[in-house]
Amino acid sequence: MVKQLSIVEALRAGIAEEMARDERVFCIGEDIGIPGGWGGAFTVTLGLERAFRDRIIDTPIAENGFFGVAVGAAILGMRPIVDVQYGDFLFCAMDQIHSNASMLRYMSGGTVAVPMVMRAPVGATGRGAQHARNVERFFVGIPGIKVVAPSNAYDAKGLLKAAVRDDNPVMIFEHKLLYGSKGARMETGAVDSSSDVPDEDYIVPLGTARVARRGSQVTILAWLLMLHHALSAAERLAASGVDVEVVDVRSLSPFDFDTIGASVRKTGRVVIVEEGPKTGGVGAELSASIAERFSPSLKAPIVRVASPDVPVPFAPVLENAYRPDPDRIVEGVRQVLD
Amino acid sequence: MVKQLSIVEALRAGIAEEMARDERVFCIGEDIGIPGGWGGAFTVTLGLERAFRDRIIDTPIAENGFFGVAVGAAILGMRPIVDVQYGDFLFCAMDQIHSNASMLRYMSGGTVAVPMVMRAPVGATGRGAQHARNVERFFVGIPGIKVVAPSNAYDAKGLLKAAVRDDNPVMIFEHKLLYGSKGARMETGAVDSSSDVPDEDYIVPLGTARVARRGSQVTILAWLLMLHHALSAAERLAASGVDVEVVDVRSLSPFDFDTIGASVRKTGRVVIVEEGPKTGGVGAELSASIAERFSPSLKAPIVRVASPDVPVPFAPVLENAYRPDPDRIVEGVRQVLD
Amino acid sequence: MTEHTSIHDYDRVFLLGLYERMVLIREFEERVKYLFLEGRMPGTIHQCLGQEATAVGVCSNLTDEDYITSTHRPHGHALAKGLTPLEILIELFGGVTGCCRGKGGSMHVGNIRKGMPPAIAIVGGGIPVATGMALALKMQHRSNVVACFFGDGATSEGAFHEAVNMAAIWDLPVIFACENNRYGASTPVGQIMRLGAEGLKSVADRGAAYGIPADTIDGNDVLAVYEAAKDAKRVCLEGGGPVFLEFLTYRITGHSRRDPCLYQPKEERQAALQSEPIGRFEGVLLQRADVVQSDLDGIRETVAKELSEAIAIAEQEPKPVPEDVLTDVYA
Amino acid sequence: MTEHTSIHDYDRVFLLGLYERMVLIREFEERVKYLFLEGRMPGTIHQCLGQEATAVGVCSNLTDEDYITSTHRPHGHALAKGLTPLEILIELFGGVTGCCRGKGGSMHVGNIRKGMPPAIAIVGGGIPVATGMALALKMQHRSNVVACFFGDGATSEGAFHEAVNMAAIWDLPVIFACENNRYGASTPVGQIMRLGAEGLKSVADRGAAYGIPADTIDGNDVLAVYEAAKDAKRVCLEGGGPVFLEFLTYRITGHSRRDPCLYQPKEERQAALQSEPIGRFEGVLLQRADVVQSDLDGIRETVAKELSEAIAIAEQEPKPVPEDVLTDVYA
Ligand SMILES: Cc1ncc(C[n+]2csc(CCOP(=O)(O)OP(=O)(O)O)c2C)c(N)n1
Ligand SMILES: Cc1ncc(C[n+]2csc(CCOP(=O)(O)OP(=O)(O)O)c2C)c(N)n1
Ligand SMILES: [Mg+2]
Ligand SMILES: [Mg+2]
Repeated sequence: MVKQLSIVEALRAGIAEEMARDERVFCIGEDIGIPGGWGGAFTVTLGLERAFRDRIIDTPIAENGFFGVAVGAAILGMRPIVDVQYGDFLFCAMDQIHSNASMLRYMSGGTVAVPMVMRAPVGATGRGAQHARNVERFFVGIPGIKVVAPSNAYDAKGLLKAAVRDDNPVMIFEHKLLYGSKGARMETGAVDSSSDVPDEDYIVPLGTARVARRGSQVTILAWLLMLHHALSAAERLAASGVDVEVVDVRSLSPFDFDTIGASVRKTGRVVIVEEGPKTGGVGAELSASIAERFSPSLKAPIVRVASPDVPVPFAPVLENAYRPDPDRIVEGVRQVLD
Repeated sequence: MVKQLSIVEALRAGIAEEMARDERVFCIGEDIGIPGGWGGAFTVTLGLERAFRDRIIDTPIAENGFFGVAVGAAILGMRPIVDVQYGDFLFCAMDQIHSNASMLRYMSGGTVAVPMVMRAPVGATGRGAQHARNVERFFVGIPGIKVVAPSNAYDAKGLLKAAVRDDNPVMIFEHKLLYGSKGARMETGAVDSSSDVPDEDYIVPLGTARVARRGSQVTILAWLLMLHHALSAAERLAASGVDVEVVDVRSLSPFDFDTIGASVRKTGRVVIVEEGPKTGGVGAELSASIAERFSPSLKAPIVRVASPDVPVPFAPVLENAYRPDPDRIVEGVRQVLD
Repeated sequence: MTEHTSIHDYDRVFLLGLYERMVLIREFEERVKYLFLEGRMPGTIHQCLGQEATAVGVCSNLTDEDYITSTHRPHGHALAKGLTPLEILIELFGGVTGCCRGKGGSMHVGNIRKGMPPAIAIVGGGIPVATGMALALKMQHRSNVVACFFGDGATSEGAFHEAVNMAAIWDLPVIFACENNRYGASTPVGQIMRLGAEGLKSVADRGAAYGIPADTIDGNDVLAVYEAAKDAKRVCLEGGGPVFLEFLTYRITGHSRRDPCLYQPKEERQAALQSEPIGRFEGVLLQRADVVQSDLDGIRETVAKELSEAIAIAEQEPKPVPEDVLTDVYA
Repeated sequence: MTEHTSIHDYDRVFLLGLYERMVLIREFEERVKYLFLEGRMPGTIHQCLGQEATAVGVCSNLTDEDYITSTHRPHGHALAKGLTPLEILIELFGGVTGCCRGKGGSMHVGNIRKGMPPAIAIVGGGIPVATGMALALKMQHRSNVVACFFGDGATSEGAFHEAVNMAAIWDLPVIFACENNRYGASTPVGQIMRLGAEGLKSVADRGAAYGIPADTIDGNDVLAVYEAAKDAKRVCLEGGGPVFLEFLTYRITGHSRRDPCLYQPKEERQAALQSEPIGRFEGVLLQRADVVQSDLDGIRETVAKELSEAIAIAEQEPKPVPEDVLTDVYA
């Protein structure tokens, strides 16, 4: 059976299925299972406490603490799914993530494993600077951690399941405007990312990108919200005769250079789209790596479309100037075609 | 008058002079001014408490706390110099640095300023994974923060003074193997980075790179310890007839693309050398930016010489395999010349 | 009412000033909620209805040269500290003449010229900053204090622990003003600390861990808050600071946005509505011969009018232009 | 000596076992210091001379299925938990057969198969991890505990606060074993908390902030440590955990490397040398009719011999090859 689900619904189903399948799996975070509450900031775990009271652990507001708790539980064989209400708060937990989660295996000479999943919503959404940052860049390239960023419900569920079953720390970035949260937790400016999701068990392997739209002249690389904007831009460009391939990078660590490379070799022109300041972004690594690996195929310098190098502003007019949109992506494609 | 000073001595003199010049300047950190102690982990502030008892503040072990304290003090007009014993511990303070130090000015619409200096030693030095990381990458590209990384005593003092006088948060990365700490705090494997330092007041402007060696065929970009290894590699290459220009990047945020660009335009070949995992490093941004800005001048794909994507190992043989050395830089240059 | 002082001991103008400020906050929050639900105001909001007495009681002790720090729920603190409704409203509408030029928004309102840096919405994140501001005041030999507002939930953050300890060892002039509204978001305070157990009877008992004076106050009694903060300020100015004050109160609105508060038991909510600070203060005020209902009604009307005018202006204020996104990053 | 128990109540073999283990740690550290100063051992070291009784007293209560977490100063904890001197020595020499295959080094020794994950050298960083390990034990319905070692200095870290609070509210089986050696690096403990002031008389008083049992113990009295940890373990296994134990002790060596300890007052050092745990325990042991000096000498000799052999082997063990740098990153 197949159902049309939002990302929130798909994640919720995925978590419930993994918890049912494996009793080592548990959720930990703030406000995730309070009766009468919201199931986390974006309703992902809503109601799960009814089926799994002992395995939905509501914490005090203490991110470094409960990320460390998850590390400790993982070392002893549990499989925590850690929920942080906003990706911004990962900075509070940065020490536990970098110093312990990512490195303990190496420090132990391969005798300790830290199988934990971390889930963090990102994206600028009218909340001002401290609930808005795209923090992917801070986790891509931390050895020992894997990073994924699903743009649709099918991927969200499949990547979540793969993450739970992986023996390493896996960070899942989710975008607030893609959740499809409903009711009181609905987001202004949300973009539909629902998709057909089978009832049967499946995973989307970590480390794989996906060609979201086939094309021949330019490759756009994007993930999360920007993937949707890239697809809109591609539509628009198609109307004016430009044939764009869009790759959903999806796995930010490791990158899937097979899929990315195949596209780059075909088109020879690359636009990388990223929400978040351009300098030091994930796009920098993508750009540098692609240049290293596929230079002979490149027909033009790689173009990065990203936010300006500023914090996230509040006023809608400023936030819109901050967040790349289809217009700016179209512009980027035109530039790479020049 | 000019004296030959180590980086530690130059920093110490610079701090003392700035404190004497401006009573708003104070130092804060762990073990920085304990009588009979060490003047911080690497003796930079040794003895300063005798002249400035009220302005050398020894803290509890509470990095997030005292970075936040520095932010608050800076908001009200003080000019804190915050000392963290190892750059690795910046992760503990990451929230205060990113959410507050870097963004408060923007969030306030330009009405608040946060003039603070942060000093952090980096580099792999036989201490194992948690006292070793090159964390520059985490701060390059945080809007609102400036980042410098001096490779010699003259620059260390001049950049420190410029940082203290700047009205923004400035991070200074220092390398443990370059300090020239003496006595009990001497480092095995230290590299001489002492230089002639004038007694007279001077600054090295933030945002400027420096051509450390003139050459015509290849540009090597490096900073901190790697700058010294790059110079050794250049020597060696000169012996075999390869004429290398070495640029001490020195300012990691913002980059000095005038100086870097002039060199790239001249040589057309770039090797970026970085201590720290290759993926997601500062070199990624340098590579991407150079490709964007100077593509027409590039005669070959940019080469990055960096550490493998692993945590820092302990055993000397492994640490040496981790840290780029002149051999690997020579190899990188040969590759870019191919 | 505090135990020591009677309503009759206070100056009438002072009392009506407290009342007016509380009514201003309440009315401000009501209007903003409405504007938000109507979709006229962008973003998200965290409001302080029911908690007006803590903001007003504390800030009434502060001069223009004293400081506060605030949280994700800052409107009341800002108004109590003397920001105008207009500068805040413009900010909430995303106007370029707002107190943060439209760059901050609801969670970051502030005006350093009035003693309030942008509110810090990272729970606990403002506590080290407040401590540092107090350190500056002390190093600058200024006779001023910082009132640091935060919630019950924030006391679980490491930032709280680290900062209060530093304020304690350095005798810094900070009033740690903990607004215990019984919930951190949806989570009851009883669930995030081992209350009732050995030695821990209240949030204030945590103060003992830092060796500082700590007390639990009825936070819906504006005069009790005022007196406690007054004592605390005195201790601070005498060099004995910091002081930890736990104010018992209740949030009689959602945590944020359209939160229906289903996690708050009905009876608890009901009881809280009974003891909300403005109604209570009216009862006390009217015990005085020189305060009559029409005084209070007059104040409410004035406030309502002031707010209507401010909203009308604020909504029309110019918005930033897109290029403004690039300014104000560096000093 | 504890108040409740006399030296005569214990089993001789048990007592000599405690003694042997303390001597092993002392001798191990002496040898390592020498190897390090001679330049035969790479890296940096933090040693626990003078603190042997805390490690041994606590860990003597633990089975192979119990766990510990440790810090930048982990040699004693590791030896007390049952890691062999050889596997640690090889690690310190950077050998590939070391307990962390040469990837950890002194600050990260551990062996999860013996109940000790790599020591965590970020001050306070191991405390949440220990708490999570205890959470796992509880969720897995195992009757085991985690002993979490940390120093006086670590109690100022937010990680301490956040984790102890969570252990408290979830009744987790953790013994928070705080080794108060009076200094965090060079900084005296009296300088980093407001000791002596309202309610805060000792580091243990911080435990009250979390509503958990907390006590201050003579940490140089191995039997007092043993008894306190035994009680704590019982409380944990009965579901009443966690327990906070402050052990008063002293570091009679440098903080790290070649630290001359000039910040420790001479008299204080002198006094500490008088009350160091091994000499004290010898005096107590010799009160028993069935323990004579030659028993103790014999133990010392055996330990010395064992260590000499281990060092000889460890130094010769194969080192990793450069390619090993790439393995063990992911599971
Ligand atoms: C570090 C951090 N974690 C989580 C949040 C999300 N969050 C916002 S408010 C809040 C509850 C705060 O509770 P409390 O401190 O009691 O303040 P109150 O909301 O009750 O005023 C939470 C969890 C946050 N903003 N920052
Ligand atoms: C987060 C962090 N900050 C600072 C340090 C540097 N450092 C290493 S040990 C130490 C002192 C620790 O004191 P304490 O907890 O009392 O343990 P002790 O060394 O006395 O055993 C410091 C400051 C560190 N390793 N981690
Ligand atoms: Mg609250
Ligand atoms: Mg100590």
